[in-house]
Amino acid sequence: MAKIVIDEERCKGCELCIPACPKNIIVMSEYFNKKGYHPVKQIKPEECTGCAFCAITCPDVAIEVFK
Amino acid sequence: MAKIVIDEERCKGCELCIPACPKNIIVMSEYFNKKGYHPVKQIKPEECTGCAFCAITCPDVAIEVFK
Amino acid sequence: MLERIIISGFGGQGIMLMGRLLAYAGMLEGKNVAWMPSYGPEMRGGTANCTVLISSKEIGSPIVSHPKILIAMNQPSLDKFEPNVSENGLIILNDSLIEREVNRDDVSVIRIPADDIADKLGNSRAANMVVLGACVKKSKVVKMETIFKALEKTLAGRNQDLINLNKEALKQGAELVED
Amino acid sequence: MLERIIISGFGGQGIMLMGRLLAYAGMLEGKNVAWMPSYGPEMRGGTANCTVLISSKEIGSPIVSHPKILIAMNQPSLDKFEPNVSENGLIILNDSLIEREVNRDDVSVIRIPADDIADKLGNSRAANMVVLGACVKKSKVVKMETIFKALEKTLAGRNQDLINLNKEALKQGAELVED
Amino acid sequence: MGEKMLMKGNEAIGEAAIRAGCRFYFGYPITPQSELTAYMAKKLLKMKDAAFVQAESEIAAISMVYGAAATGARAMTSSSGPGISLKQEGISYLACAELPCVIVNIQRGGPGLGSIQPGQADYFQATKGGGHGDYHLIVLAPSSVQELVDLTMDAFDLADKYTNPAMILGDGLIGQMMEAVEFKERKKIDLPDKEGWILTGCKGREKKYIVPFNLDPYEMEKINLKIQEKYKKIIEKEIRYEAINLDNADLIVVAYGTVARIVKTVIDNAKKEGINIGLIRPITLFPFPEKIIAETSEKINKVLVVEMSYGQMLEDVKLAANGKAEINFYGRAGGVVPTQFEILTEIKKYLT
Amino acid sequence: MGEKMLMKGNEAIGEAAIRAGCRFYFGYPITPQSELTAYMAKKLLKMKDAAFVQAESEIAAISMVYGAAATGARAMTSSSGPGISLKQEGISYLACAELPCVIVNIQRGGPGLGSIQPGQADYFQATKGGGHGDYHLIVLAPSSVQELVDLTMDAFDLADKYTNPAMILGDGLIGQMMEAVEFKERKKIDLPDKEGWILTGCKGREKKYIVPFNLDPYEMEKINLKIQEKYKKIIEKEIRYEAINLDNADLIVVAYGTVARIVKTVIDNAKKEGINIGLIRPITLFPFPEKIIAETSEKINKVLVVEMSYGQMLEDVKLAANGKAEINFYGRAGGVVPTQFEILTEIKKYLT
Amino acid sequence: MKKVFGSPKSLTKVPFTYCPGCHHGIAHRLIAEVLDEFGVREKTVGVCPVGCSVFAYVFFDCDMICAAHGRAPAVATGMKRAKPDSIIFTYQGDGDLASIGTAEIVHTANRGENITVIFINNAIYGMTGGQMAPTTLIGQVTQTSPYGRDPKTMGYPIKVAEMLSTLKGVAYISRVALSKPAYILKAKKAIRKAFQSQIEGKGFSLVEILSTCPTNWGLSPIEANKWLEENMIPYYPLGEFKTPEEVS
Amino acid sequence: MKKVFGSPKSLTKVPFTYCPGCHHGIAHRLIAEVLDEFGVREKTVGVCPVGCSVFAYVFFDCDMICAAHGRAPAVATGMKRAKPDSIIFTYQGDGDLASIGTAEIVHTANRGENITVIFINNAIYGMTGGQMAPTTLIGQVTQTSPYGRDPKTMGYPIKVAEMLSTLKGVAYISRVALSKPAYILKAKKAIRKAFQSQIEGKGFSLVEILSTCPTNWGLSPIEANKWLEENMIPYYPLGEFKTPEEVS
Ligand SMILES: Cc1ncc(C[n+]2csc(CCOP(=O)(O)OP(=O)(O)O)c2C)c(N)n1
Ligand SMILES: Cc1ncc(C[n+]2csc(CCOP(=O)(O)OP(=O)(O)O)c2C)c(N)n1
Ligand code: SF4
Ligand code: SF4
Ligand code: SF4
Ligand code: SF4
Ligand code: SF4
Ligand code: SF4
Ligand SMILES: [Mg+2]
Ligand SMILES: [Mg+2]
Repeated sequence: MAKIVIDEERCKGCELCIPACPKNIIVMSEYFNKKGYHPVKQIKPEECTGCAFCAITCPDVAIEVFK
Repeated sequence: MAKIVIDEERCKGCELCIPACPKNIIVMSEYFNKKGYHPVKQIKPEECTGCAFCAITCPDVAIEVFK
Repeated sequence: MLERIIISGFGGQGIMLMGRLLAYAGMLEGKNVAWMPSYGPEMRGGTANCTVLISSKEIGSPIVSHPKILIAMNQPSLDKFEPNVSENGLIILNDSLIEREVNRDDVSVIRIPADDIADKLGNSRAANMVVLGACVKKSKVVKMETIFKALEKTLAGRNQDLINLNKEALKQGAELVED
Repeated sequence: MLERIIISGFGGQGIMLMGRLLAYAGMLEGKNVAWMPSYGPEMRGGTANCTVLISSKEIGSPIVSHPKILIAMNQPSLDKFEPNVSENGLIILNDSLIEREVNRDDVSVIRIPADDIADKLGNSRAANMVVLGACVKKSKVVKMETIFKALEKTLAGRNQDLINLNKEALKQGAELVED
Repeated sequence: MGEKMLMKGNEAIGEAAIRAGCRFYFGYPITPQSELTAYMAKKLLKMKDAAFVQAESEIAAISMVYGAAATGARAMTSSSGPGISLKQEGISYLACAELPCVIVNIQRGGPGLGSIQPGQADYFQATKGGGHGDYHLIVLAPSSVQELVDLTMDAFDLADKYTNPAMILGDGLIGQMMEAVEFKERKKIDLPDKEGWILTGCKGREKKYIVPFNLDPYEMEKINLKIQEKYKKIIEKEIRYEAINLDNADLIVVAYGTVARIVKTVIDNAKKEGINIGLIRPITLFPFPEKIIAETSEKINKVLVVEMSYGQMLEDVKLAANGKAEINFYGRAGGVVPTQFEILTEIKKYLT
Repeated sequence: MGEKMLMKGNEAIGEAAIRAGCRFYFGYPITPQSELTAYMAKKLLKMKDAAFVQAESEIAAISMVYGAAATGARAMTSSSGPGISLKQEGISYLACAELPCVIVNIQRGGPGLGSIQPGQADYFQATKGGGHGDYHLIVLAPSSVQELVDLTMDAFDLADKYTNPAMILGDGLIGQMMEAVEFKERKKIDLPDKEGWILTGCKGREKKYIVPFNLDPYEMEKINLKIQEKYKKIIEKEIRYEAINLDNADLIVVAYGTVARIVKTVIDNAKKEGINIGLIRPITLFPFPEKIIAETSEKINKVLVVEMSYGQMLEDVKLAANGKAEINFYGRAGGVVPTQFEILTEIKKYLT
Repeated sequence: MKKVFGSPKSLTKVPFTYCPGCHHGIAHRLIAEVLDEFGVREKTVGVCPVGCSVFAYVFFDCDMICAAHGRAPAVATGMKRAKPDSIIFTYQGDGDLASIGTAEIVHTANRGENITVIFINNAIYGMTGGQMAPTTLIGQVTQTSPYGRDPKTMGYPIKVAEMLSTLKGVAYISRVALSKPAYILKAKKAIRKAFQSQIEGKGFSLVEILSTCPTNWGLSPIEANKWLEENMIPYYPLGEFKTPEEVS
Repeated sequence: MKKVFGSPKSLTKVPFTYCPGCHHGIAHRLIAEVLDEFGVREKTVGVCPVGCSVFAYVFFDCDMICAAHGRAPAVATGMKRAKPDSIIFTYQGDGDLASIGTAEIVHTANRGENITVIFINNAIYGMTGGQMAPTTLIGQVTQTSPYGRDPKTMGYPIKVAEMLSTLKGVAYISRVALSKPAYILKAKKAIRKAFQSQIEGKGFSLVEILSTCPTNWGLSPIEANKWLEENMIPYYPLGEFKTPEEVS
């Protein structure tokens, strides 16, 4: 079982984590954060393997991974 | 027949031309020039081949060679 | 006459262009004009703003502490500049991105759903022109035709469709306000 | 009392050392002293000179335009500095390298065949000490023993033979002049 | 020509330089003047017999200018505070070698890396010699984009006329601002022929050289005396300033560049309050308009110097007034631009 | 200690620095100060917890000083005119970052490559800020080899006391000259603890940083105001000068460094001719001894400033006198040292 | 559940102010992780350049200093000489290191100063708005190469890792990229080796990191990664150029 | 009899002011001979460095300019850009070129500026009285390496020809010596090729000349030649490092 936590206020919606996820379970959200970016969100959390590729790729240290 | 002309006032007595001469016919003089250096002089001019090694080596362009 | 305008928003919202069109139009109408951007890396990701001055006389200080007109394209811009707008001034705000009410009651306020209209026009980047259209119509700092001319000169050499789209956005913005 | 001395010659003749010994000795005798070299690349191959001041009072200007004593180790030095020597001054010259007469008749002149004596002593580089010995004996700007002390301090750590040789040269120089 | 264009200050400098015949630009990017570098790239890279080089550093840039100027070409470089500091050795060389060129400093807040907002704290550096030795640049201080254009063109002429580097001392505000500018037809002025000193190969003549040194101090002094004579001539002939409202003013403000235009607004506002303010705006900082300040301060005893610094031009104003007036000072720095309100408040202090 | 040694000025600086606890020297050779660099190499390369680095350039040298100073170490660099010009950006950084260090300028004739003979034409650069922005160095001007020693030691203390770079402004004459010096036992003075700002790793505390900038102009202004406050304190507390013969003098000479000692001989010689000359010799050039000059010039109306330049300190003297005295000037430059005869002749001009 | 990935201790909690997708953030994190892993945070001083990463002092939770543009290696030299036990790294852009700071990096490397240099090669001047860097590729359009970099007048992109590897004083040099997780993991290893080399007193170490500047390249972050892989990596080969045996 | 060897036209008649036996004089003469041979004297401008050869302007009978210390390549760039038809050479010492002027030489080479650089490597700062140069050999005693150059704190002697040869913009680089007639003849050929490369517009050319400084080495001119051959040549191999085919 694995889980990621996205810090939506740190996220700048750069989308780099999206292709990094082998499970394709990260997508853009529709809403803005305080800085005016669309943060990403995880869909199908049950599929997450905790591989941390998303986190490794994130330039803004916006993703934490738990396993 | 060959000949060299040493400009005694340009010569600084560095002696570099001495070992450069294959004929060993350049030697130091005993006297000073105006700058206080001992200029070199040629001995046995008849042995000079005009090879110009002395002139090529001279850092002060103090030797002219005629052939 | 000395018009003092501050335009503010996110980088990427076309803030600088709005200001330059106003200044250009002012020049075309024979006025003295000055345009001043905020500049430097702090703009990155943050807010961008510019100042426009249009005057019948020589322009002295190009620094505007108290704008007569504020165009706020997003909420941080409103937060930052609202307190400075001069009494009886005008605030034009982008209703699509600003939820809160204006706190001042000594200024006129116009809310323009700029992004929504631009989206409908098929180019979300034209939100700036929608607001500019509203501003010009309401404030009359320059004539709408002059803005059109300025637009054509500024975008000369670019796609004519883009120019037309921007004109349309200006017009739609203008229609939202009364004379 | 303010002694003003200029020492001049070719680079390599040990000009600077002569000056430093004088200054050092002056200091050892409790006087105020200053030593000033000519410096920089123009020394290269050309002339080198230094100035020594020995005074019972604080030394103001370290620039000596008119030396009381000139030590000329070669002809260009004599040419350059002879005109500046103050009236009733003293010129000590290296007779081994200077052929011409001194033109001034208002100064004392001592000619020392320094190189010849040094050669005889077995070290041509000691010519400077020969002249210095003559100078000290004649001018009494410092005592000969103090010069010896200065020599020992300055060359401390070097070969004792060298020191002895230099002392001998100083003595021989001194012997050439009368009290 | 003659048509009005809306241009950013930095770009206007570039266009003016090109119209003044400058075909060689060597620079290194720095905010708030990078648009000038970019403008020169855009234009010169398309022109024949022209060159734009982004130098590896400001030091290389000023040395390239030195090389290009030595061939007789009109050459320019530009930077801001930290970059101008790096150019000081090169500037001292240019001044000593008497090579004409134009150096632009779009000042920002200092010292150190500072801020990138407008400043005027490089005045000493520009006018007294930030580099070593006795030398002067011709320093021009524009206060509008139009004046940036006019003074840039003048700078090239003055540099050539006196074979001396000239500096445009602007600031981030004027560099970043857009205003309407006109490139007027300029009347041709007679400039000294460069043939005598330029280095382009010795075909048909003796060889020449440009060497800013002489190891003989008396010869080096001669080089110095020659340029000092030139500075005297420049002081005699080239002083420029704008004077507003000097008669019957309650107080005279001395300010240059951006600050001066803010003061103009202050003058208007003060008038509404019945306060009569005069302005002396030095346009040339070297040569400094000493005489007008001396004369005016004799008549009007209250002077306020306003700068974006802690008082640099202030010293020149004091030297000019020579004790004859009370010289006060108001300054902001580090990138802060004083507002008209602050200045008026300050003025009022001295009028009570 | 206490024993007299005959030392060259340049070497005396080095010995004084080491005795003052300086263990880090970074420099690049240049005449007429290279003996100092060589001395530091000879000594520091043999010491533990010390470093001598011949930097690739003066710019690298000043940056190394910046790095070493940031760790709390006493660090020094030295150069002459052209090299000091290259350090201007770094000096502005040091001043902004408030890092203590000692910079030695053994001035030579300028501008450009100039000559290698003594000069005093880097006064403006040293005192007004050759770099960009508003800042000041503490500038000390020795006039004998003994004073080189004492002021070098003081320079380290002052730098630490005010966390500000200090400069020794000497010249080729004093650097090359040998005089007797004594390294006296110095009484310990209380200096502020450096712990608060030095960077040596954040063990047991919050991290710290040294950054000489702030992109927010208001924050940058605060940095400026802080150092300006410091300068006020320095002006209040640290002014030093030597005054000779100020009562009843017919004329007062103001001169510093080498020139001042020549003037002392002039004073003696003049006395023999019945002329009474006074001397004010600023020892600190920043802070400048304004008050004594102001007071004296009110009493004695004739002032002559003598410099190896075309009049740089002259401006500070005029500012101090503020119109109260007739300020005259005599200067030689490019490496020429004025003689006592010339100066006396010049003085006589003003006494007839 | 245990946290298996989070922000390293050597980073502060302040969000980066870099543009969306900018690799500076990744590079920062990797360095911080390495400092954590070696346990040297408390004796480390980082030297920021002038460039976008001038703000690095805000983000690293260790002592930091800002050097003048290009002079970080000299500042680092001063610090390391004064405190040889501390760990010193510089963090420099390609304008900073490969243009104005050329003399400093060459000579610091040549002296074998025992410091670590992190060199962010993003083929552009980010901070000043997108001018040509010495590493800008041929044909690349920038503010100062508006018609594309032309090697005839502007020269070829400089290969810093290769050039510095010719110097004997250098202990470790490698080139890495940050455009995908596999590269990022390799980059981390290289940074580890570089710091290890310093910790073991081996001498000068440098990691050249190919990075994106989406803002000034005018590309989205994803496009920028692609551009980096298709254009930069072919010209700037990844790999190790110099290793002391014990570190490799 | 015909004069078969004499002073070239591109030298003035002023005797050199260099020390006895100093190789600067030989290097000057060779350059002058090449200028004569190509017939370009009248369109040549030489750039003197700051160093002993700052006086070169007196000795070359062509237009000359003196650059600030280390900046000769930048000055040359400015001149060549302004007058592309002229022939521009710089003449620089190892302090000038390889220390303070590192950034300028690297970038001028990298831009492929069509100029010729004559680089006098005498392993010392001559002009200022004998301090360590970047090219000073390990163990060599100088004013600033009084106990011999120690690579641990002072780095290794920099091989300029090798380092610059890694740059793509470079057309021609070789290293020669002047310690005996055979070497001098080879040096002349290298200088010819360098100028030829410029005349043909091939780009940047540089000849590194191993030279003696008897004065600051503390050796007689003959001993100095020997020291050069026994110590410098083994470390600094002679030969061509880069040649455009057409020039080689
Ligand atoms: C002496 C000096 N010159 C120029 C500048 C302006 N400047 C600031 S950052 C920078 C270059 C930034 O590019 P790079 O080093 O590649 O870093 P990046 O922003 O791309 O990370 C320049 C030229 C400066 N601050 N100081
Ligand atoms: C900016 C600057 N720094 C230092 C100097 C002093 N200086 C003059 S020549 C020189 C180095 C000379 O060595 P090199 O370049 O090897 O030439 P060489 O004399 O050996 O031929 C130095 C450091 C200077 N003139 N300018
Ligand atoms: S941890 Fe792996 S699987 Fe889970 S979201 Fe991130 S990349 Fe996808
Ligand atoms: S990589 Fe990070 S900043 Fe970018 S979209 Fe994903 S979570 Fe947000
Ligand atoms: S020409 Fe040849 S043989 Fe004649 S002297 Fe010279 S070296 Fe000897
Ligand atoms: S090489 Fe030249 S200078 Fe040297 S001794 Fe021979 S002739 Fe004289
Ligand atoms: S400008 Fe470029 S390098 Fe700078 S923060 Fe933005 S993306 Fe990163
Ligand atoms: S000091 Fe050395 S390099 Fe300079 S002229 Fe003398 S021998 Fe030649
Ligand atoms: Mg970059
Ligand atoms: Mg050398």
